[in-house]
Amino acid sequence: MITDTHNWSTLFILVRRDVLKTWRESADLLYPIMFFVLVTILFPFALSPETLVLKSFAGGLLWIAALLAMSVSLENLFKTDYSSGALEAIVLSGVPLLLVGLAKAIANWVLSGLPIIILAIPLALSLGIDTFSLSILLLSLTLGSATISLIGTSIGALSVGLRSAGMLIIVLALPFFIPILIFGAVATSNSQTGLIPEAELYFLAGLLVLAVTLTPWATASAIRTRLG
Amino acid sequence: MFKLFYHYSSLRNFYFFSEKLIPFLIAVFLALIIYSLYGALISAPADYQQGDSFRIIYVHVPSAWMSLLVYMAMGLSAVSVLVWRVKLAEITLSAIAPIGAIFTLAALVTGSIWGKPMWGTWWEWDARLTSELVLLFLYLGVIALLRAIDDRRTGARAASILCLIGIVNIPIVHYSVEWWNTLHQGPTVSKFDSPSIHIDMLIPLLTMTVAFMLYFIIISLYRIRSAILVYDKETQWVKDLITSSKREQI
Amino acid sequence: MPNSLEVKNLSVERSNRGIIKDLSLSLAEGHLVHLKGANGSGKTTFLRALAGLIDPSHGEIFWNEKNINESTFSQSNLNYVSHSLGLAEELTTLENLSFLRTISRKALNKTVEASLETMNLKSFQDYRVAILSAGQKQRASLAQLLMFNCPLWLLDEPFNSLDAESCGVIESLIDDHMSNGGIAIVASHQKFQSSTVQQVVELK
Amino acid sequence: MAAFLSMGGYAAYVWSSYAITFGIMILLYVHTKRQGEKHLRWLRRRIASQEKQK
Repeated sequence: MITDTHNWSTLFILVRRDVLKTWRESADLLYPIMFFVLVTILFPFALSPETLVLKSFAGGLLWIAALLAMSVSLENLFKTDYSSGALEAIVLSGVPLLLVGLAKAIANWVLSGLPIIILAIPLALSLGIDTFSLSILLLSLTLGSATISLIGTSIGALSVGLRSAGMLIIVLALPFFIPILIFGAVATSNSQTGLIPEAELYFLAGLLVLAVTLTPWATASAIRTRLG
Repeated sequence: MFKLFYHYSSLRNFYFFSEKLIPFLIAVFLALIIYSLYGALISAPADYQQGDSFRIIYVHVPSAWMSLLVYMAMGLSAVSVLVWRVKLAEITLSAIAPIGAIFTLAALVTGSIWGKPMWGTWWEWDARLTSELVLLFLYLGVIALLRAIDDRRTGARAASILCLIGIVNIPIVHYSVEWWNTLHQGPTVSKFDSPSIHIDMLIPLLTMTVAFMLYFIIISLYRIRSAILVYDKETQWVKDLITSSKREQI
Repeated sequence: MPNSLEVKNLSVERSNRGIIKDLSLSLAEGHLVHLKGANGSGKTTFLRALAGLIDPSHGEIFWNEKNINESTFSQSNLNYVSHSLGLAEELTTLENLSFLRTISRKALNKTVEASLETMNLKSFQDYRVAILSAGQKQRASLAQLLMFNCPLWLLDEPFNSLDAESCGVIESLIDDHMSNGGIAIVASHQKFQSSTVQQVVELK
Repeated sequence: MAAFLSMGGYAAYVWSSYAITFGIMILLYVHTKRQGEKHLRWLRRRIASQEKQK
């Protein structure tokens, strides 16, 4: 069903629209980025400025900051579309909702996952991570952030339009992000000791494949449920 | 036509069917709970290592098993809500979620109390306890979502989706916590599987678990029955039932 | 096979309150329904149930003898213009409508430019929806009626915030739709002229 | 009897675990029953008021 060309072009159009929409309202773009940098900066104040200390925690710190920053961006994935009725118009246009779910996740990843990965480079270096484990961190962040976007979009669709949806999404989603955090942080800290953490990266890739196959269905039925 | 018939009759039938079932369940439950308590506290021999503190296993392990069992039951009703649109399943899901949360809480508290004599700390990042903690948050998530949505039917359907995502997530959390635990603390046998459990110790554990299951069924029947009355408040059979009997409780 | 819409003792509950109770209706080609009722009497809920957005708690809706709540049913037969207009505020009118037109699975009719022309919104084409007036937004959303070729029209308060001239445009649109065998259900407080006889349905 | 109560020196841990587990279960039972009665009263009042309107 997803394979025929009309669907691929629809997917591309849906993603382009979401990115364009958020790009116009650029304030939303800044929140995940600023949040990511700010949380990472907090750690040296809290722990200690010496790079030796920070180095040992660097992987975990960056992963926690990235995870929280992406959770923050989940709320307004559907919020404006839901209130303006655009989501309803998309549903009524007969486009398969699986595509809408997937497109929203991709758009969220592009708008919050990608900038966080790019920003992780200077931040990681400032925390004293060497180049080899930086590459592992970036690889694990790429895989992990995509999974976070996919699962986060489903949870975001479930709680769209509810009171304090922002907080609800974070409370609902964090338990699902724990495995991603575990494998991401462990991969980075292992790589700092010289090990090549294939196992953790394989797991992250496995989680991503699982998320890609299952979450669009969950997002689709969440949209149909919340509109009903 | 079948769907219509199936919907109308199932709630009414279930209500009167469960009415006959409850007294029987209560009787068996009371008998079992007394027998299990006797077994757990008196007849089971003390553990040669942990002494009498191991008797906490008789509340901790059944609660932990029940917390998983209830989540599986919620998963089952979630599937029947989303796939077969069964009204009874919508009511069941919202009714049993708090029961599961209660069992998870009991398992966590007893687990940490049991940890104190063994490891000297109230909380030990043991793989099983940590997975139980995450399970508690899955329950609280489902309950929070149910509370956040006013419309009961949309709420049940949204909670079903969240529950199914949770079902897929439980083995992943369990395995990743196990992986993370062995990584940081080395592969030790989990503190809770005492290697060879003596037959006299095992019997009360099983009967206690069955007693907990009966407890779960009885409480969920009560909750489902009252939800059915509220759900079908417009229908004639509910009106007759309410006005006819002077019954004080369900 | 002429299109037909059949509603069999539909009742819908929203946030645990019975909104629509045991409503039955059957419409064939050329039927125009004027849905009346006080606020909160369930006009919008009824239209959303017909559009397949809401699951009825009792009763069923059939379009050409097929139950619309079966999952295989796609809503490509209907044009539903709700009072939440479905236009993203950040995008321009043209971007919104051409987006909806390209992804839609419905039979296409006029182009976006032509539809906007009829709604005399041509000059506001590249304005962001956020800065349009309520009447202009309403007309932009109603342009969807021209862009797609759907037998069933479900219009929720199409006339509010429209000036007299625009009301005339919409009324003539409805007349054309009815003349070539469409079905329409219009929920509105105001009376509106139409060539075909209006079947009035009052919701309590 | 005293030996039984002392639970081989772990009295505090064993009895508190049992008390908490069964305590929570009893609390849930009481809450559920009270909730049932509340619903029943609400339904009775509702039907009574509907009767009056007719």
